[in-house]
Amino acid sequence: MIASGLPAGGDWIEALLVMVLVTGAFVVTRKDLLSLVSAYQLQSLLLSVIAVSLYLSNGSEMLLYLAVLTVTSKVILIPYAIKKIQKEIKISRDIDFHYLSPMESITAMIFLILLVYGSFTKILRELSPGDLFYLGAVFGISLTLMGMLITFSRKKVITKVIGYLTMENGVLLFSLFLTELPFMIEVLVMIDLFMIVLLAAILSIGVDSSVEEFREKFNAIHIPRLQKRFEHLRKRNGEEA
Amino acid sequence: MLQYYLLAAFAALALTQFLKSHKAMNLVAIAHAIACIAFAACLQYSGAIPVYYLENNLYIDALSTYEIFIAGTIFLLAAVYAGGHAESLIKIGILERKNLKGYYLSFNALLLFTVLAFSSNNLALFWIFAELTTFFTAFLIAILNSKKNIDASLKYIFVTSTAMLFSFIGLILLFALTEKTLGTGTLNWDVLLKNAKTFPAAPLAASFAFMFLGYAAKSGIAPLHTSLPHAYSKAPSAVSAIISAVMLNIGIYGILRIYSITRQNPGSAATCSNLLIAFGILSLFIAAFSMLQQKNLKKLIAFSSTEHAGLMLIGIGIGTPIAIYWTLYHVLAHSLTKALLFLSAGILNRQYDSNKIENIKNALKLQPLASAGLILGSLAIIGIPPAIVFITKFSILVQVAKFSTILLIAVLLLLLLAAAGFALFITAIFTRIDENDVMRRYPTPVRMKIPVIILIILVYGLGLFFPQPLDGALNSIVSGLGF
Amino acid sequence: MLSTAFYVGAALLLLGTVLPLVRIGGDGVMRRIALFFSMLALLVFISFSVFILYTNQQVYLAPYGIAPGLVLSFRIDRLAAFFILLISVVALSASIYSVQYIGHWHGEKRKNILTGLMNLFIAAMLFVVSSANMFAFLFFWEIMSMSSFALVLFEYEKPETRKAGLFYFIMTQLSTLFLTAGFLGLNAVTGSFAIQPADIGTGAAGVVFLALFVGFGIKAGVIPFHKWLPYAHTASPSNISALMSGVMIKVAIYGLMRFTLTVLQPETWWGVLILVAGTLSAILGVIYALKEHDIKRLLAYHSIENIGIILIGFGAYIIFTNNNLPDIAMLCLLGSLFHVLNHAVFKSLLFLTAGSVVYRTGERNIEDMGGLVKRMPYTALFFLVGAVSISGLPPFNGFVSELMIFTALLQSYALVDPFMKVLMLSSLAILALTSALASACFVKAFGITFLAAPRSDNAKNAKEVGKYMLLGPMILAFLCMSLGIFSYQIFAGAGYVLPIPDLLLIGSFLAAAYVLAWFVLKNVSSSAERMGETWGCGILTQTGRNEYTASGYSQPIVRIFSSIYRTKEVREATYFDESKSLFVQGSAEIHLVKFFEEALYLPIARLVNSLSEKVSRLQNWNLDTYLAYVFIAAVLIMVYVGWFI
Amino acid sequence: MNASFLLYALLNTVLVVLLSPFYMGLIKIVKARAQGRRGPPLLQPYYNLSKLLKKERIYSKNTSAIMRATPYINIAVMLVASLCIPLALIPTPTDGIGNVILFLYMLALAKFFMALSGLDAGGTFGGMGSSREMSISAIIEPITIIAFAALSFSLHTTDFHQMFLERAGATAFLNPGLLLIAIPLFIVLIVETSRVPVDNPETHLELTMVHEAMVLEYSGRDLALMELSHAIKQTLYMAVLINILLPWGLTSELTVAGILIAAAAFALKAGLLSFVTGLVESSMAKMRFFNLPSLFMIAFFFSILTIWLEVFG
Repeated sequence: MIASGLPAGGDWIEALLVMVLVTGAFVVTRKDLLSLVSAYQLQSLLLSVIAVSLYLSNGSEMLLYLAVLTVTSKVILIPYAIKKIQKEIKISRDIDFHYLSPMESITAMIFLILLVYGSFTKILRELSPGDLFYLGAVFGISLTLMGMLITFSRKKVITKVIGYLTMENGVLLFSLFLTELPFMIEVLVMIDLFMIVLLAAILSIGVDSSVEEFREKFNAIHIPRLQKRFEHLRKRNGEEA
Repeated sequence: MLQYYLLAAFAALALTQFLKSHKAMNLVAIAHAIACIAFAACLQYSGAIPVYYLENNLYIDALSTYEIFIAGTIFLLAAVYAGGHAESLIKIGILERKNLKGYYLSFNALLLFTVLAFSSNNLALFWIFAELTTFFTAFLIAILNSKKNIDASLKYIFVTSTAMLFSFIGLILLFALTEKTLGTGTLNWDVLLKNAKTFPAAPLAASFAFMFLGYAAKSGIAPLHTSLPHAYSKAPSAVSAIISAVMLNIGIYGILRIYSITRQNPGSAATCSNLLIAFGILSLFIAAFSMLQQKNLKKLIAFSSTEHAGLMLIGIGIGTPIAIYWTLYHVLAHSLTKALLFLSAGILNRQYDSNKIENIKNALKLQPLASAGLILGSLAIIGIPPAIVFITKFSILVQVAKFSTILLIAVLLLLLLAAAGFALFITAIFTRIDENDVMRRYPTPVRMKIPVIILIILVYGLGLFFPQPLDGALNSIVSGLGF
Repeated sequence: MLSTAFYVGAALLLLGTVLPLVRIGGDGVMRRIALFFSMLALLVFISFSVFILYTNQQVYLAPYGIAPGLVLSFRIDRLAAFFILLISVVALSASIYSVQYIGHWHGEKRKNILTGLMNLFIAAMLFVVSSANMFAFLFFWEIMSMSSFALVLFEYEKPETRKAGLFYFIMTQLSTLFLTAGFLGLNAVTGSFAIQPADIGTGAAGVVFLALFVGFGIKAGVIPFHKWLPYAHTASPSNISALMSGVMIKVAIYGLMRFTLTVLQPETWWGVLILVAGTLSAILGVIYALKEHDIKRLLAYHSIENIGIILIGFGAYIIFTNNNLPDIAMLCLLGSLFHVLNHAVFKSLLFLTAGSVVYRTGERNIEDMGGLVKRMPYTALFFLVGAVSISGLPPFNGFVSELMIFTALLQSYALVDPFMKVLMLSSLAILALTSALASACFVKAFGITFLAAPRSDNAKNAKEVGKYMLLGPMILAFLCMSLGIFSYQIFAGAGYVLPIPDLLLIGSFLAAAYVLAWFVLKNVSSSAERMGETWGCGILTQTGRNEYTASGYSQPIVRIFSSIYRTKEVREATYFDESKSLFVQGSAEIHLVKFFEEALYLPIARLVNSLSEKVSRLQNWNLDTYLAYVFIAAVLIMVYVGWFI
Repeated sequence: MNASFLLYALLNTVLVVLLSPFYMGLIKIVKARAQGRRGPPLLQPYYNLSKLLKKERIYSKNTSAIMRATPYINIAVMLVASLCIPLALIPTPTDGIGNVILFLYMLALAKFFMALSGLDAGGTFGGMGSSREMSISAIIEPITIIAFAALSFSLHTTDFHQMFLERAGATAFLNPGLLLIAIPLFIVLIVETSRVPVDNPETHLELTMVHEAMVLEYSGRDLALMELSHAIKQTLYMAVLINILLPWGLTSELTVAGILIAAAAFALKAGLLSFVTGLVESSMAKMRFFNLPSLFMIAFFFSILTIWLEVFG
């Protein structure tokens, strides 16, 4: 159980929360894929630090396990997989923005946080034990929406994957501050997430590039199945042209 | 009982892993589906339901049995169909033989997780299984050799999964809510249903709204339906039938479960009902108008799924016991009819290697059975008697009329437009005659024909003869849900 | 006993539906058996309904629960029996006609499908009028609509058929929509589906009535919902046109009468609405018919006209009833009902004989016919009987029903409300105009089609049709005559002594005068005669090209009513120079503006289309957009959570 | 039906057949005199008929049975229609035989077949006449009906026999409403009997003829029948007008003297009406075909005026 009232080191946690949002904003604006992944890593790390801090303030062991789980999956495993795939598809930058430019996204974010704040006032007042938790929950939802912004404003699927992961971090943040789910559920969710992210990332190989790049890339990878798929694609394109 | 089924399912997965020939793998899939149906039938007739497993995390009641039974039936027909269909996909090179294993593994896994999802008591567990079905569905869509398939699969994953994350927010809210009011947090549906009256209304409604968003994506409710037309049209037809006839049910099932909770609480019932009806109307609207302009057969059928999901939402939203009763029957009606449409469309797809309106010619001569299936299926889905959908649609409309006249008129108008969309399309493809066309007849395998014939008989037979045992089952479901 | 008869008839008809479809590629034995079954069934239904009409009893049939709470049940009273009778009679002759008529399509499959669907169509119509509750009514109504839709699409290769079919589909679904709305609204208030007197408030009753009126109006082809009718009746095979025009639109009239009379308590303004709609349909129907040269479309427009006449009678009935004039009201209602029967008989007769003509000449345009009276004498005779009947001339049946309605309207001096009097008189004047125009139109239809010299080779080479295709119309022609001549006795037999002339007497006088004139002249005058050429101002031999054309024939009327036809001129010209003084070439066309299409149907269609285009654009193939929708949905949910909870 | 009705039928028919050609001739003479000509003998129509009966008939090769049957149908219809309109003796109303609508539609039946026979020969004139005749009859029909409706509004019956009975027994002969109806009835008479300004019975010029064009192909006894029918029709319409407006002498009693007086009175009044008709005809020019609706509107206006008088008065 999370003790009511402001935990010790509340300011510290507040600062961490702000930093989480900053990493989110970083993901929204950066074009360089590698730094996106790093930002995500940092964000996940910050989350686990928050979990540990919460543990320190109220001593629920579950939070500690959660921190460990987060570090292994989100700071190490998933970024590793993504980086590997990034290498394979040989693109390092996601230049295009759709619907929203980075500045517009940031502006939109400000309003969204306000919206979330307004929407959740009534509900969270009934549920959350204190101001800090309230803030954390609002930031969680806001981070989720920020992740959502990334998924639709960035062109490359791999960036979308990171957006999706950011969303998930938001959900995690929300749950950290509001309540604590059974650990088994958290593990299963993590496995789920991992599978889906992996599938999306693999599939993204097939779409994240122009036709010319596609040819080079797949010749380099020497994956026969992909090659064949490419042939098929070229045939299709030829037909359509 | 569940353990036997799980044993069968794992055996099926293992066997598929080791078997080499297509026929054998297909047989295993068929056997798995039969096991699933048998499982549901045993549950229903042994009187063992409701039953709990895994420390109350799994819970099978009449509704679960009903949904498992529908899923089993559709999977069985799809498996029989896939036997012929996959072979012909291999022949033209769109599916590789070595991917067959993956195809059947996912097929079995999909059924397994569908059954598990329907058996979950814990809503988080349900969420996880639902996400797993999304995963395997996406895999099945992507298994064909085409960039468009990857595209469609990605769309399906992203739209569904991002929406499902919001659902998880709802779950967390619900958990926090129970923690606050009951002392210990729980997501077990039966406990929630029992205690819903004591929950504060506002957070309950909020958690419902968030959970709804995810399941809406799963069941193709507008505006989260967008990935489905792509997914349906690119997936192998057996898979399309499954997505439309089973995956949609998972979403509707989830919504029904959580709605039944909010329904218990007088503070949240009305707001949630309004939300459902609003999204229902929106779905009907978007689907109906999209169908009018449709030039692609499978997309047309896909939009029709959105339309029917909208109708189901309205039925659930009205929330009288009779409305729920008929909505549940509509789930069955829709599944069967939609399966018929997709499986027939699959045969035409093999004939013309296209779903596009302009490529389909002389269909009545080349593929009489598929044409009959498509025409009868279309008539059935727009609710022409004596098809089963007519009965369910009519009965839902009766409840709508009692609820609100304006809603009735809106629903009727939109259903009319949807019907017009079907009529436009169907008349367009079947009246296209080209005497000089020299296209050879695609030799439809018997295994693809049998499911179509069975479905035609079911769709029209059930419209004329209501299976009496179902009456008791549906009534117990409705009362079990607390309506 | 009676219910057994109904079951036997129904079973035979359903067998007739299934049999040809069982051996769909078979050699036609099943088809003939099916047609035989349907004739047998219809004979059963005829005797069944005549018995009920005569004994004035009600028959209830055991209900069938199709699903919990939904029951198909039947009750046949006098009104239902009357409609069963007319459906059966027309269907019987259409079945007889079909024995040969169906033969002219290629492919056993198609012939079998046509036979099966036709029997289903007939069965559905019979069940609609027998239905005892609204669910059953709607159930069979939909089957009726869809089987007829399939039949309209029968010659699906032709683009015009496709268009007609689609149009028909949408209109028929629209009709079902309004009916469903009406029925469900009624059910929502009363909680029952039974077709029985329902006491619901005035306001609710008005709304329900409006919904039902529009629903049935669409199906009956009441202007402005009539547009599907000329298309659908033209596109379908002639035996089906006869059924659709002869009886299907009457089923809608049945529905209107059943629900306004049995279920609701009609108010005066309903009567006014029905009367005005009827008057409008009558006059516009016939005016549009006049300019048609397609014989089946011409007949289709006349169906609109006659539905109008029926509605005038029915509307007047409501008005007179509500003004406490039961005798005049009864005259109206009986006139209206009798016209339902008469129209069914003569319109099917006309469609069947027109079908024979089309069957032999391969033409539907009457400008390419002519001279058929010598080549197809019996068909011509039957068509003439139909033409005289539909023109409302004594002593045939059409005259009697029109006379009843006219007489009733002339008696509107008995009304108190001056507004009602004026309304009735306007209706009367327009009805008179309608019936005169109808006779002009049928002089044209018969004259141009059958008289004078052939206008094309197809017409020249036409032969008389076979005996079955004559027997079917013959029955109807006989009915046209006997229903007219014995009208007074028929009504008296049914217990209604009406202030109408005894046409048996008039008919005998006519026959006597004819014979007398002939006999006298034979004895007092020269009987010398000689054949010669038609006088043509010195042209020695006239050809078909010299004859008056159908367009020429209707030109004076078209010109007089030019404000109703509304023509539109389209001019195009190209010039050498920019100041447009040197003319290169150009064209000018005059089109008839299809008023209802341009003013009502197309704007709606365009609106729906543009909406649908906009909605379709939402689905733009782009994942980003889709995710943006999810985002918007999520934001909306947030707003909802903050705002409404 | 009884013996007295049969007697009435016989009397009325004989009267109408015998008198009708006379008025045709009378009008011709009046017109001729008005134009300063001598005109044909008074009995010329009778001579014409007997001449025609002796002539042979010529049929076009194109014609069918319609052509042959139409004259008999026409005369039969006219004879039966004459039963609706008692000229002098009003029978006790029976079987609704005096029904206004029956009368109108009997005439329409004749017109229908006449129009068909116009088309039968395949000549252009016949077709044109038939087309024009049907057009005119279509637009005059509502006028006629409204005029009769005005009658039935004034007299509260839809039966000619009853109307005449009422008029014969009426004390006030000059009813203002009925005076108004006289105008439309007169116009209907002009139109239905194909007279100037609607049609010109004297001419055989294709631009102007309507009725004559239809019967152009007839000859011999067929033509005789057609002309006789036409004459009867004229007499019947005149009788309607006369017996409504000037019912003096009309009797419903079956006495020889009464009948004789009534017949004489009718002959006289009809003569007077023929005289007026002739004068009107010779004082007018034929109207353009498409100007006719305006003439009809005048008739319509007066009928409606009568009805207004009844409805609001």
